[in-house]
Amino acid sequence: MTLDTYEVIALFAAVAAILMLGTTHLRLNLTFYCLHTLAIAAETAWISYLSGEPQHLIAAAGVLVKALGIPIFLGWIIRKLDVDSDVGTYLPAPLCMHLGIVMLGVSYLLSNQIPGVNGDDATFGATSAIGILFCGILLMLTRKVAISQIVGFLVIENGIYLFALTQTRGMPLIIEMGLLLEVLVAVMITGLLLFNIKKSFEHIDVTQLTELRDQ
Amino acid sequence: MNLSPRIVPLDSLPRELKSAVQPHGEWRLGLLTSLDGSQLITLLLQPVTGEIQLWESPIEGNRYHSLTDFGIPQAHWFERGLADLFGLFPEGHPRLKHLLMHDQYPVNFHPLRKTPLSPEENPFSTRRFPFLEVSGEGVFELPVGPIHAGVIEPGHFRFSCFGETILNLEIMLGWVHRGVEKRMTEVPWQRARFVAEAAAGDTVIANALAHSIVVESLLEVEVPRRAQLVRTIALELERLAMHIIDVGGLATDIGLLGIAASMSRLRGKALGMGERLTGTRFMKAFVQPGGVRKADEAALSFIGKGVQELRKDVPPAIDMLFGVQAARERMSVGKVSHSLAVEFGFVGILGRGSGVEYDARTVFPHGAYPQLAPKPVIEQNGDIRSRGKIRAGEISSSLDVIAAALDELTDGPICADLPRNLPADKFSCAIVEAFRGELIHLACTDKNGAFHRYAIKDPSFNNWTAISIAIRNNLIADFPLCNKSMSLSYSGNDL
Amino acid sequence: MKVLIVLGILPIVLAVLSLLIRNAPRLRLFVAVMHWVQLALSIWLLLPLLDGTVPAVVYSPGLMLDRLGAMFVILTVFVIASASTHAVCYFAEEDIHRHSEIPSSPMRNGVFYACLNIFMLAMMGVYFCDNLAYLWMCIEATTLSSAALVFHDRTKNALEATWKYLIICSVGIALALFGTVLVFTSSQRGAFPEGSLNVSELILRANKLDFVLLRLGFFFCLIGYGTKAGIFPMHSWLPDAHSEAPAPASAVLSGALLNCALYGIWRVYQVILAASPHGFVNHVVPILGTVTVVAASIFLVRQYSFKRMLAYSSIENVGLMLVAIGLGSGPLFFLQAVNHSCAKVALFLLSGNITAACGTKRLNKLHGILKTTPLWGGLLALATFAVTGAPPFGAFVSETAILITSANRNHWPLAVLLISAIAVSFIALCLHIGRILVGQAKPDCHPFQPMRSSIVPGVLVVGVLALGVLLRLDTLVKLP
Amino acid sequence: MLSFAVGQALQIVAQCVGLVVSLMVIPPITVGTIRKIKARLQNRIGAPLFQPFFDLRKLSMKGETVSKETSWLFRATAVINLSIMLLLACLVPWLSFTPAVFGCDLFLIIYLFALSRFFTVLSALDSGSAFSGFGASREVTLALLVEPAIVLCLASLGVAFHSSDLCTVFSFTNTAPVPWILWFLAGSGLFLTSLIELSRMPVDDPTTHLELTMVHEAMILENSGTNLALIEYTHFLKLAVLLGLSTQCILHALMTRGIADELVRGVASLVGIGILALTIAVIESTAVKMRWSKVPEFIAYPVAISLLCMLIAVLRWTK
Repeated sequence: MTLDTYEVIALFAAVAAILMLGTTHLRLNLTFYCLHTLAIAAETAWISYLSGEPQHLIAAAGVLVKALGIPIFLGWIIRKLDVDSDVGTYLPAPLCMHLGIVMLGVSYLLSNQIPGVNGDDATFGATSAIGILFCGILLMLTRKVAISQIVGFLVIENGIYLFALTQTRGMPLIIEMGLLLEVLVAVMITGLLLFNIKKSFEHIDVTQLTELRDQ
Repeated sequence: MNLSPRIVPLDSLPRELKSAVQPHGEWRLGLLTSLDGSQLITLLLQPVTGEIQLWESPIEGNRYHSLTDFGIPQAHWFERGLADLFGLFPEGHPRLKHLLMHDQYPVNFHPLRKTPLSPEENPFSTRRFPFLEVSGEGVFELPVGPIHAGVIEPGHFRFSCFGETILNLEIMLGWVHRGVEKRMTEVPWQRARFVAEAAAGDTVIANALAHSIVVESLLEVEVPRRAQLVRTIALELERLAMHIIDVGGLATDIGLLGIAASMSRLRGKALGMGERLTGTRFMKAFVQPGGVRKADEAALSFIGKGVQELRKDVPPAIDMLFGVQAARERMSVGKVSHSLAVEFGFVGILGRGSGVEYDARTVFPHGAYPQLAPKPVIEQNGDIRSRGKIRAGEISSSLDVIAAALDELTDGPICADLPRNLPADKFSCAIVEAFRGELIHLACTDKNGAFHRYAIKDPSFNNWTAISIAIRNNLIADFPLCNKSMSLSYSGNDL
Repeated sequence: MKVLIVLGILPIVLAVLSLLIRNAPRLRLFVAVMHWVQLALSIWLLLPLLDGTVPAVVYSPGLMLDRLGAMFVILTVFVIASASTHAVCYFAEEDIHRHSEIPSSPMRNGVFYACLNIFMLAMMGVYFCDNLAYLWMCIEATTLSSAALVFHDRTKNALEATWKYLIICSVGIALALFGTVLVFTSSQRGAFPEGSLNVSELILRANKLDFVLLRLGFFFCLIGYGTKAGIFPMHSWLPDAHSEAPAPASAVLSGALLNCALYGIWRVYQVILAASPHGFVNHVVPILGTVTVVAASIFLVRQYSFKRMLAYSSIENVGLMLVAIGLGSGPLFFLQAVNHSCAKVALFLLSGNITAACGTKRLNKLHGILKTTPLWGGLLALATFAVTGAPPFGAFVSETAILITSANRNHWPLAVLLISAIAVSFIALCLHIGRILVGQAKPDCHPFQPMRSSIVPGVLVVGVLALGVLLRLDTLVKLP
Repeated sequence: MLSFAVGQALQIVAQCVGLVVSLMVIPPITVGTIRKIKARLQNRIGAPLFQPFFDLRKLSMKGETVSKETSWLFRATAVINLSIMLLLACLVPWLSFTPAVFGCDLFLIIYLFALSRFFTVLSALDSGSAFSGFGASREVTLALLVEPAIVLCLASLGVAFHSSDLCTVFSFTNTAPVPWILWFLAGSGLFLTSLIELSRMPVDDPTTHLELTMVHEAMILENSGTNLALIEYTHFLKLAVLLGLSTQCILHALMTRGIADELVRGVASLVGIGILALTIAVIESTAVKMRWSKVPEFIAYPVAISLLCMLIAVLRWTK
């Protein structure tokens, strides 16, 4: 009845993602993101140790870049733009966090429904991965500041990566590297776009982007 | 600055005043008072060009139509003061309550009135303070003070709250009314400066300086340059020390005790410089009519060194305070809008925090001003943070001014000789930028050459209204921080 | 492998050169010429595939090209070459009369062309991918590289459009990645202990895959790539991006990018078709396509902006192509794509001319084009007919073929819905375009180089006409 | 046989003596430590470590002023609360070396905490001062939000062990395989809740003198003399117990197998409390006191953590 270590690490990543939902403070958000991604890097390394495939270590290093590089980059943007907390959320942050926990429960049920996910009993690996996915979606849906949307996207990405990590036996390394590169480029581009948004709209509140619609 | 009053009939006073003062005109209401209860004296200041006008409107009896009611909110507290001190009652004043003298004084006692008032002429039969009652389900009153948990001056606050939200705040002051203005006319003018200094214990230099300027201009004495510069240094030292501790107060209230501790230490340093210069930490008995009491070279070079040290030590602590995100969030309340600041004539930090570009140092001559005057620090937001930022900005500009004054300092006499007697029947006034804002002293001599009336307007007198407005609809727990950001003086108001 | 290198090297070199050449007009001309060279090169290299002598070429594990893919590659390069040719005179005009307050600079021009070439490379890459993960990467790369094209005007609206484009498409694509991972998982649970993402291998052992996971994966891929393709209700980014991008970029987005995304769906769909030829999934795709066509036709009725209207017309065509995919017919899918691409590129290029000349995109402010420039007006009318599927043009043939095929497959309700939706959109488009064409000539309309700026649209319209005349309907309907 | 019984009796006596000494010494020293570290972090020398003892002595020697508006409850509360807290301190395994005499049901613990809060609030209302009422209202609001967090944190551990007896849960010898993440989450959840329970930053500032912002201090404004001394000591005790409980959780998270040696356990518990005291001091020197309207956002964190604990425990152990 014990939890495997890899499940515990995955669960830790999910917990960090859920805690991320609870704050509108962008810097704290990034800190939680960093913790969350570090946990995923640790998970990668641990699985590489378990499976004895050293190539995963490279992937772990890649995730480490994501865990450290992206928060630093986004932190730099936050400082430059002088925006440090979300202007408002569609759902109060605490409620959102508790919803995230409910989602973790839901994803446990879901991962039980998906057949063929390691045996008859859902592992916490799949549960955490889907839970993280939900957290990312919640983050993107409920926040108004552009940076939170980028972070939400990254969390979704991490959830998918964790799913691939725990549910498949080794995605080819080149694919993982390709995904990582895409994500980094996407963050760079959106990050740079933020400066333009700040310049044109005087804030990075994306609810102001309503000029274009039918009628 | 010597003045001669222009007679403005009481009938036309409201109209003329309204068209002159902000926001309709360009002037601000400096003082609204009386000499002995048989006239209204209006002092008008031009905040850009530095012109000053004095209007005199004789009154028959003890009633006049309220100027506040006429749409001049700047006159609001002045009229309450007039009713208390002179028994001059404004008719139609929206909220006429006593200001300075609480209910243990006899109802018909008006200390500055020369001819006693008969009870029929007094519209009030009691000095009870009728607090504004806010009613409704769930609304309750929270009385605070006059004795507070911390060691501060007495003032009674009456909060009408709905849950944690403040619906209305009424302030009852006057607990430290000492009769300063009356005492000023009773002591010989040579000793009046000690009374003037005591008007507000933390604004010693500014009060002494204003008093000195009043006396000097009555006597038409030229103050030596060295004395002017030393006065400037003393004034800025006072500003420095008080701003530092006020910023520290903000840090204390939001719980950043480390920063608060550093600010206390730095303020001690500034006070130490003052002590070295004057002999007392709050610089009492230093500025005197004609010049200053002493100007020790060693003390001045000590100040030079101290300024260098403060320049190094103060900014990091302040940056830390304003850099903490949660602190920014806490300091984003207590807004005073620009229009409100203009309408009520808020001065000093409060006005400049709301975008009012008025700094008496740039306009009215006192000390080495306006030559040495720094560029006023202006913020637009009007919240606690912008007031804090202005203090931070003024700390550094004060340091610059002190350094500049020290550079310019040359040898020379530090005090001019004064004639023995004041001239008869003359008006004189002085406007000084104390650390809280514009401080006004107005003196009028009688035919014997003694002070007939000596009026002091502390900056807090204008600004007390702001706190009740700024805190409305905010949380109770934010009140102390908001209060600290304005740092109003009780004794300066009560006099 | 050599083929890949030869095809890939030119866009990369061009992208680098674009950033280095500071002379904007010369760069534009040079790139346009080189794109035609690239087209010739592609046709020459892929000739064995195109003429059917070789069914498919495997370049390396995970990289493979079949005949359909080869034809799409040619189409993509052709669209880009046409757009960049037209861009020479379009941008020359824009340099002189800019409506936006931001001045054009060689740097911005360079970035545009660099991104255009990387975009081309990514889009060509899509068709070479046999591996679903590579496919995912290429499609994500198209999003990232085309962001700069949409943002080219640097206006507030362009910024908003770019932001929405990036965020919505990235999230969509993230879902597609999840789908891809699920497909990989299904392969590991079933046929391949090592796991595989190569479509060719998956098709071969389709019946051994874990079907539930595969189906889940397919749905995620459908939603993900569908977002990119602008399938209703995930289409919201598409009108914004198409209307705010400069005309040549809109033309490329509409004429080439949508095909890429649909091709992604096509690849995954092939696997699921192989795994369960008569499953429930086979109905979902045509239904989704029909819904998209119907929704787009409704949106088309109430339009205020010229380019947004064209964008909705693209969504309608995407729906038709999705129906073709759902019917499992590659040729129909390609044919609809060719007709739509050529006609829509012509339309977008013309719309660029007209909006640049009149300084507005609002439909109610545009009128009398026939009077100011009869050439543009005439071409606009013809291209509109071409894109809506009026008789002599190619789209008529392909749309009819789709309708007949779906009727043959007992999708009667869909066919009826499709016919009515196509009719509605035909009327709507013709009405809107008709209002632009007739009426008083606009006094503040300054048409530029009517002849030169009509060459590319003219050629394209003629091409579509030729396709319509040459294609024989009965052979098409008999296709698998 | 006899010698064994004697040995056991001696051990129990030793444990009891240890407990009594701990109850008297640890709470004030913990508070003293926090104050000292805070002072050092502010570049002050600070009061000596034993200052809380001196304070208690000073207070108990002072005369007492009681408002004539109050009833017997006002004075009785201090004694009642002290008894409740002493009982709690004897029951709860907040130190590894307390004698497990009665067994300790987690719901009993929670109700005892609630009872003590009930009396505090009642006495605050009884005093009739505006601030006390204010403080009481705030305290009840906080309690309402925080209570579920404590319950869930402890209950999730109970679920994991299939026992509601905290002495079983924190026995150090039970090898029920509870993953470290559950211990860790429960520990951090308890620690965050105790920050709120104990009126520490960032919800309440224990050093403030601003009556309008206080919570706990506002409630006891009217108390003085011996009465205040008792209240203060009760508060110290509560602090020590709650910190001790969090320490035990973290210790269990850190250890991989049961610790047999009593001495090591005891020292580890004490060191753990010290480290948490240090953490509190660091938090209080760096954190900003939150706006009252933002407090629920902070409380959401312990609640979320406790919910997670419960979720993990329920999913794992209720099959």
